[in-house]
Amino acid sequence: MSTSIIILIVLLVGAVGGYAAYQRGRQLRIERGMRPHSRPIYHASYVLSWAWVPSLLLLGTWLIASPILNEIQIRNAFPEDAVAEAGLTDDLAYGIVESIGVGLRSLPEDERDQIDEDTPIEDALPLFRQYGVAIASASQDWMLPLAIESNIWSTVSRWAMTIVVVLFAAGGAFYGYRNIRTRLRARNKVEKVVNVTLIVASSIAIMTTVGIVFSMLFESADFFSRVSAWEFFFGTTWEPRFSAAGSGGETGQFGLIPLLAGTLYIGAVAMAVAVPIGLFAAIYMAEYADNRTRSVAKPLLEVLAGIPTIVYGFFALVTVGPFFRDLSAQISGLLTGNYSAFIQAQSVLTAGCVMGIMLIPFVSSLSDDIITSVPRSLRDGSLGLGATRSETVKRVILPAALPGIVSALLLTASRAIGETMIVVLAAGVAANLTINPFEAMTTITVKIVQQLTGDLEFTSPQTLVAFALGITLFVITLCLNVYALYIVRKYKEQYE
Amino acid sequence: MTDATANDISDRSEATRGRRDIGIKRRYAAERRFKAYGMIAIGLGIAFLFILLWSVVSKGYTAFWQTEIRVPITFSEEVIGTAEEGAANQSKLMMANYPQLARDGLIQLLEIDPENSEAVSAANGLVSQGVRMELRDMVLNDLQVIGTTEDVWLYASSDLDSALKGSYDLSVEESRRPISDLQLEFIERLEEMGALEQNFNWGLFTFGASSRAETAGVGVAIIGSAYMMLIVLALALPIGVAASIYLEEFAPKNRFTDLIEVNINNLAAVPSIVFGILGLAVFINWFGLPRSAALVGGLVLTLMTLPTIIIATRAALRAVPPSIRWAALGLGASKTQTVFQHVLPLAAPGILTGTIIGLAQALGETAPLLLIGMVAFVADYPETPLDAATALPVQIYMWANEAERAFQERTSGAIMILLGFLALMNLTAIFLRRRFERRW
Amino acid sequence: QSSEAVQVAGSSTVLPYAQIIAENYGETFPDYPTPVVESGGSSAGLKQFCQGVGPETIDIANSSRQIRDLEVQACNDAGVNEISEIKFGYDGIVFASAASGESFALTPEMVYKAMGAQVPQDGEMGENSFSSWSDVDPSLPDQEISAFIPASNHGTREVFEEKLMLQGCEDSGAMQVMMDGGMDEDAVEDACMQVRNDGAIGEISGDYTETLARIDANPQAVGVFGLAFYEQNQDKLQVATVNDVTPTAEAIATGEYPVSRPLFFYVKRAHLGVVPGLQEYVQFFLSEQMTGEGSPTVEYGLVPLSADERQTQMDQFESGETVTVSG
Amino acid sequence: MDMSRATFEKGPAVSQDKTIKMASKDVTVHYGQKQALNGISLDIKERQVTALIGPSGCGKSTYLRCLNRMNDTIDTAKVDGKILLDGENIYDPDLDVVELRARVGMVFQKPNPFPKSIWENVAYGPKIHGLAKNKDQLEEIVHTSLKRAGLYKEVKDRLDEPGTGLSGGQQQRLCIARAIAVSPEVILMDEPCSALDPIATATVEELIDELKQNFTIVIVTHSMQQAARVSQVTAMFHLGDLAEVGATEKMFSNPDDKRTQDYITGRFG
Amino acid sequence: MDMSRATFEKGPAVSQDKTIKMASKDVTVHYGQKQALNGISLDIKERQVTALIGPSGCGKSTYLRCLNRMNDTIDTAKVDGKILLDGENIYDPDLDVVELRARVGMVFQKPNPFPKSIWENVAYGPKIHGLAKNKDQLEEIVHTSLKRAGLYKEVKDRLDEPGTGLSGGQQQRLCIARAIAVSPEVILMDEPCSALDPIATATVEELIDELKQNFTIVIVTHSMQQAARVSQVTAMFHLGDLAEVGATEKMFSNPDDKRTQDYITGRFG
Ligand SMILES: Nc1ncnc2c1ncn2[C@@H]1O[C@H](COP(=O)(O)OP(=O)(O)OP(=O)(O)O)[C@@H](O)[C@H]1O
Ligand SMILES: Nc1ncnc2c1ncn2[C@@H]1O[C@H](COP(=O)(O)OP(=O)(O)OP(=O)(O)O)[C@@H](O)[C@H]1O
Ligand SMILES: [Mg+2]
Ligand SMILES: [Mg+2]
Ligand SMILES: O=P([O-])([O-])[O-]
Repeated sequence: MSTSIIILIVLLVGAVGGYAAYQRGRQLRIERGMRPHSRPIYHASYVLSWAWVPSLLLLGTWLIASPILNEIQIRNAFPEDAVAEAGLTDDLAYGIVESIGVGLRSLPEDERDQIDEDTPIEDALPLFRQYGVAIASASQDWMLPLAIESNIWSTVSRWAMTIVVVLFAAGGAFYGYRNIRTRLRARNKVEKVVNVTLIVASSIAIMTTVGIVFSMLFESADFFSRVSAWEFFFGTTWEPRFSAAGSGGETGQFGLIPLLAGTLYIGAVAMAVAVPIGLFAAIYMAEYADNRTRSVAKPLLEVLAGIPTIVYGFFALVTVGPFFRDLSAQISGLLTGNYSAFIQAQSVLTAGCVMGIMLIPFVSSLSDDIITSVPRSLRDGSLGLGATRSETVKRVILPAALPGIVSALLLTASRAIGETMIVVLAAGVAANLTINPFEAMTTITVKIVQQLTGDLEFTSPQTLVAFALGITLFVITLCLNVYALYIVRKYKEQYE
Repeated sequence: MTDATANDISDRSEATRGRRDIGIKRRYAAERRFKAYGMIAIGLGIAFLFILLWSVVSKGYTAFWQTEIRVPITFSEEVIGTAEEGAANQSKLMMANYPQLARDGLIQLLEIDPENSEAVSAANGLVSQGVRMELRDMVLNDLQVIGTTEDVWLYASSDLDSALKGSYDLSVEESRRPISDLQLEFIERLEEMGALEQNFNWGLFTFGASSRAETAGVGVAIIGSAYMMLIVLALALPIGVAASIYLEEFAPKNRFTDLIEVNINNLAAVPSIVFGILGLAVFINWFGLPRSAALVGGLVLTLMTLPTIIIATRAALRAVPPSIRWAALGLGASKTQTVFQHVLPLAAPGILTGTIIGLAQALGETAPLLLIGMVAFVADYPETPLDAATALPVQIYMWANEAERAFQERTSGAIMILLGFLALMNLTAIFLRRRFERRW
Repeated sequence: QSSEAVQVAGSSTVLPYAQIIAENYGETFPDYPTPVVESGGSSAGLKQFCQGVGPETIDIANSSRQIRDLEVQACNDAGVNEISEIKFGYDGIVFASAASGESFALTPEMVYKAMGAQVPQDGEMGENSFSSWSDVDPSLPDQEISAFIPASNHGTREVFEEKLMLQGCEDSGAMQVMMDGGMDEDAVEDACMQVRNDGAIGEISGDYTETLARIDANPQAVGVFGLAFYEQNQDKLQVATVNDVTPTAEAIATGEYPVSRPLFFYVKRAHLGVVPGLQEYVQFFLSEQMTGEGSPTVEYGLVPLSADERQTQMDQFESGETVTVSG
Repeated sequence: MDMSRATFEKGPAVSQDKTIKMASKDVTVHYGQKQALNGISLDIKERQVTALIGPSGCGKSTYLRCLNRMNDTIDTAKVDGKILLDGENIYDPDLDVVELRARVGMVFQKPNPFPKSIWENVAYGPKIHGLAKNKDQLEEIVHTSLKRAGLYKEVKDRLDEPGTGLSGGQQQRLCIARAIAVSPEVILMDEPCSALDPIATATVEELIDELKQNFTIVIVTHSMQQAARVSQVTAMFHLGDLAEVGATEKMFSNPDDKRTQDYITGRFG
Repeated sequence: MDMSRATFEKGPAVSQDKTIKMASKDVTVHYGQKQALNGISLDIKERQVTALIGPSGCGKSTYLRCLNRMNDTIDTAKVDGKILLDGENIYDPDLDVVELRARVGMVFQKPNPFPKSIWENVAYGPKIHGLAKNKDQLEEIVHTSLKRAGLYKEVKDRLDEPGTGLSGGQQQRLCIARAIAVSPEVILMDEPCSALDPIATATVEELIDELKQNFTIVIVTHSMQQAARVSQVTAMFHLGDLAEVGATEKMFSNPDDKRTQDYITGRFG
């Protein structure tokens, strides 16, 4: 029986149990004449939870465990020398066995019956092909019985699973139903289930973090075993060399500082563009604009967040960068008579500005929502004292909305740090260390992507450094976030 | 007392003199400035948007038209074999030399000497290499066409198409452009005959990836993106909202929840490609999910979008005044009921914003897909989320890197399609926001 | 089911060719699904290739450089023991400038002098102070030096450094000056490959489209392109000669034009016979029809192997020759 | 007329035999560092009205909020001591606060209607507690509650308009209607008539009189007259202490405590 | 004692010679479709206290909010008619609301302290209007305002704690302090004593008495006694109409209007 049907049955059992519980719950009230602790709907949900949760958990476990067990079993049954003889690895041999299994299952009943353990594989292959299953030519006679065995195992396992799961569902429903009585705190139990679900949801963030750290840890360790951490963290030159090209095995220099400086600098310029524009736009939409303007302007601005960054990148490259360059040439021409550009076509300024445009909606939309939800009584209080709207906004509403706005800003800053394409096209990839915003710099993220997708040997420090950069960036932003949390805590204002 | 007249009052308007100075002029100036800043900010934002849109649309609108040539095709039995043979042996039909049919048709149409190999290859360069598929499908659909002659609209080659659309500088010497003088002459002749037409380019929406611009489309990418967006929406929204509710409403305020909070904020700052690394390590290498699959892409984007949704949702939840919670709790609503029935609806606009921004970001993201094999040439339509697929931004990225001119307009065309998707999402959001927004 | 399609990953330089082949393969072999060709860089492709053997791993890695020993080692450690290396053509690397501007006739020496960080002046090494091409050599146009070269993560950069900078360093006598100055050989090579860092040279980590866009925005500049890319954009670009040789497919194939690199793909032999259609894909790739003279890939800009060479590659593949760690 | 005497005659005598519905023992409350209640022990008898009086900021609302554990929702608040409802400690971890709050309803000092329609505001409680078997019954509950709170006439045509668009007094009555719609056993009212005109006040006082037949009521009020009119027991708070508690009659005529005396006479003198 | 008489003796006689500070002519207000005020014409004399009374929901707050154009902030509200302040039409487009509101201050029905410290709450108005020349003066204003509102003693040690952490009555006094800190010419008070105990009420009433020496005060109250005690003129609203207006003394002893009569006697009878 297919998994979806099993799930359907479980759902049905739960639904029936839930319905019965619902009726029982209503009955209770009539019988006892006193109000039960929980409403019938909670009795229903209670039974539903009992029917669904254990059985579906079991189903999931089974679905994961059964193929693994099957695989172990089949692999153990491999004739050892035969595998080696055929020049296959265990993995490949198992892959073929699996696809033979698939082939067998896709045959119609009567044709399948003709194949048994002794059928030579050559005879079976054309059949499989006829039914659209291409099987490797490296398949061997001994694989067929294993495939049959594997198929049997999975069939049996499936039936067993079906029965057990459905029993679990029914049992759960029954148990839940029997528990129903006036004093049963069904609501609390159901809410506990909800609560656990919520906890599980929030733990995904933790698991993601763990996953990220682990998926980069080994490579980073590998990197640090080849390049000294001191040089990496405090080096001021970024100049990895090709390990092969005549550099005498030199790997070049991996100084983090120029990248870090570039990241912070470009991010800061981007924030300097996005925050004022976004915040003022949000304030205008929330406090001044009529509803029509707002309902048009807001989604329009949100489109800015969805334009692929490559578009921004080319916009910077083709339009903004040359514009700044020519502008600077004009300015210096007017001032000094020497028409040479002091802004490079690729510069921190260009990247920051263009990225800032992309980030506008992150500030504007989120802040707008938060400002809108500040209760009107606060506005009235301030306006009633004779404050102008702008004074009200600046002195009452923004402070009240501050925690939310800070969250929005943090999110914006985070995006600024994580952006690649715009920086590549607008500020370039040269890792300079400068304080001149008119020159090119680059960011950590750019280098992560670049080192990871280049032509460099993948075992070399040049590639591995991407992982080290990833972890480092992770830790740096972590510190910044801890600091931000501390600041927000300090200035929190709670209304009402 | 109400009989006091207005005159009475105006007589004493002197009293208004010598009023206290509360810096009204200055404050009003500040007010006007402030308001102007707001308008400027919105104006700037929208202006940027339109500049960007303009830069895309002006380059890309031509992608929605495709030149076709009407060629009389003789489905000659010599070339493709008889209908009976074809019915018996499909593979012969499949492998037949269909381009020759097109070539012969062109020779006939343009009245070229078949011996003049230069002219023949010039003529041949006018139609797409995709004719093989186009004609083969015709034959396979209906074996009866074999042996007949029919006028067929064939896709013009991308060089012809681009030349007609003016993307090539035709003033440069012949050897420096992909379209020769002879071909230009042919084009003129075809136009005179009315055998050249520009039609709406449905193929752009339906074709999969192709190395030939004229048969390249975002079909596979749209499917891939749609799968991924559905997965992201189905996972990230509920998980994100659930996590936010827990953290904001239920979680005890302690070190551990601080840790989660910082953690989530931090995840937002993780470069998207790192999520690709994670996806590769966890979903592909560990769970053994297939490469290039929309499912994996969706999962990776889900993880990437979660922080955005959580941060927005938490901010929205926090902004709901506590008196609403007290009111519900005081009536004997449980915490869960309070949150789900009162707080959440009031926070809905904020949640929606987070979702839209998160989805928009996910819809436009390429980098994380790079490592899980979705930046790929995929010609076949995916049937399930487990099949190989690409995504719209990926297709854009790949086309942007193509050398051929025809791909450049298609890049912009694909961006327009992506923005269309985005607009659709935003419209939904506007509609939902209207329903939820409430000031009190 | 496309899960059984041949899975290819790797170099973005090879991608257009692999794409053409995959598409034609799909049309020619309707029994097999069209191969999936991932882009993402040679190194990323090889890394995936060396992940292991089995259904979730890729079958072919495209690469714009030869696999390195350490990588072969890593492959072997992961159980990927039998790898066939197949060279299928060359990628010509050319200098090109805006079609509207002056034309360039370069030599490695000029390139080195214009772009090197340190250049010899009066027998002394000093900061590169040339600001105009005509300062470097009077035969060159009198315009500001501005060039876009591949960033250091690109294989092309390596070729550029070896074939032009190093060569130019030697030709210009800079190498000699430095040797005389008592530097050891490695240090000299390093110094030779160092490009100036004063804004005259822009590094491109993206694709040639980016280079083209930059030249569009700054018509004075010279950029490094692949031959194929240049050929598709001849109306906008004009190519520079190197040592008076105009880069063409023939000149590159014969080795007359010095700056080129071979293109490869690597086949996981363990998957032969396991992944349906893999063998056919390789054969199809090396067929006259696909990578021979006049084939679509060559039309696109591939510098093809000679028929003999292609046959050798084919034979090596059929005979099961594999890559081993050298030395 | 002499207010105090007039009303005492009207109020029924305190019946000493009533059972204790809620009892608090040594309840102290801290808001962060600040102590707001210093060990309050007070019994609240069944089916009668207990009035809490005392100067502003003395802890009346705080005490009231302890009785249905609304202080739980204030992060900084810390409650110690014991409060019994029908002999059960309501601060017992096993106790279900939700059930408690359904049994001990509350009308807040500041009216806080939901930003929903008037109808929904009142129907919410009955809905979540499943008090109505069907739509009609629910309708019935909503209407009766609004009527008893004296709001029905004013809003009957606009039941689907937002509750937040009502006048201050209307909002207050809406909150009263909302609270009684759940029919809690104990009703805590924090200045339910503060925004009400005399007529509406009279309606609410009648309501209280009527409710006390079946329910237990604790009311915070600043109006001595109101305390005198509706309550049987009065507790006087002062700076976080329970200054005095006793039969309303006695409290207003002959208080033991100096502070009560001052407070009451401060008003009348 | 007889409340009504007692207070009337206390209130000073209405002096007919006072100038008119604010005058409204045919003021009507609609909230969306609903009409809340039906053409109110009322003069408010300088340096005296005008009390607005009337049953809940009759439009008192609405009228009050018209006087300093707080209704502007409600999207659905539409005000017609004319309101003059010192002879100027305050709904004149040329007039600026900010100055108007600085001159006509308001204390809202529901206390709405800012989520800032107590000190900041009071200092807010003077700061934005630049009323204090220096820090000391500001400090001075804050302290005096708090003292006059009768809150100072309770909060003097916690001026830097949030105003939202105060008890209901404390918040109300904070809002009064905040309003008088700006020293407006006219002060509108919407039930300023609703959450106050008698002592605090007395303080506020004293404050009003004192303020009326220099300022004009309009107060909405539900307490007849309070109206009688503090006001010189009383206006009775009913269902959006101005039922009657007159000297407080007369209103409470011998009202002309049937509705006024009913309302007043409904309370005392
Ligand atoms: N924002 C609003 N939207 C719609 N109707 C409103 C709004 N504010 C008040 N009303 C209605 O207008 C009428 C007058 O309200 P107002 O607040 O002026 O009454 P009030 O006299 O102050 O009453 P109370 O003494 O209860 O505060 C009432 O019927 C009320 O429901
Ligand atoms: N959330 C809070 N945080 C800090 N202090 C508080 C909080 N709530 C109340 N307080 C303080 O606790 C004391 C008692 O407050 P409570 O609200 O119980 O007074 P009350 O007797 O109800 O006064 P009122 O009659 O003015 O409403 C007051 O001093 C008040 O400032
Ligand atoms: Mg209180
Ligand atoms: Mg009111
Ligand atoms: O993508 P490449 O490895 O060829 O640069």
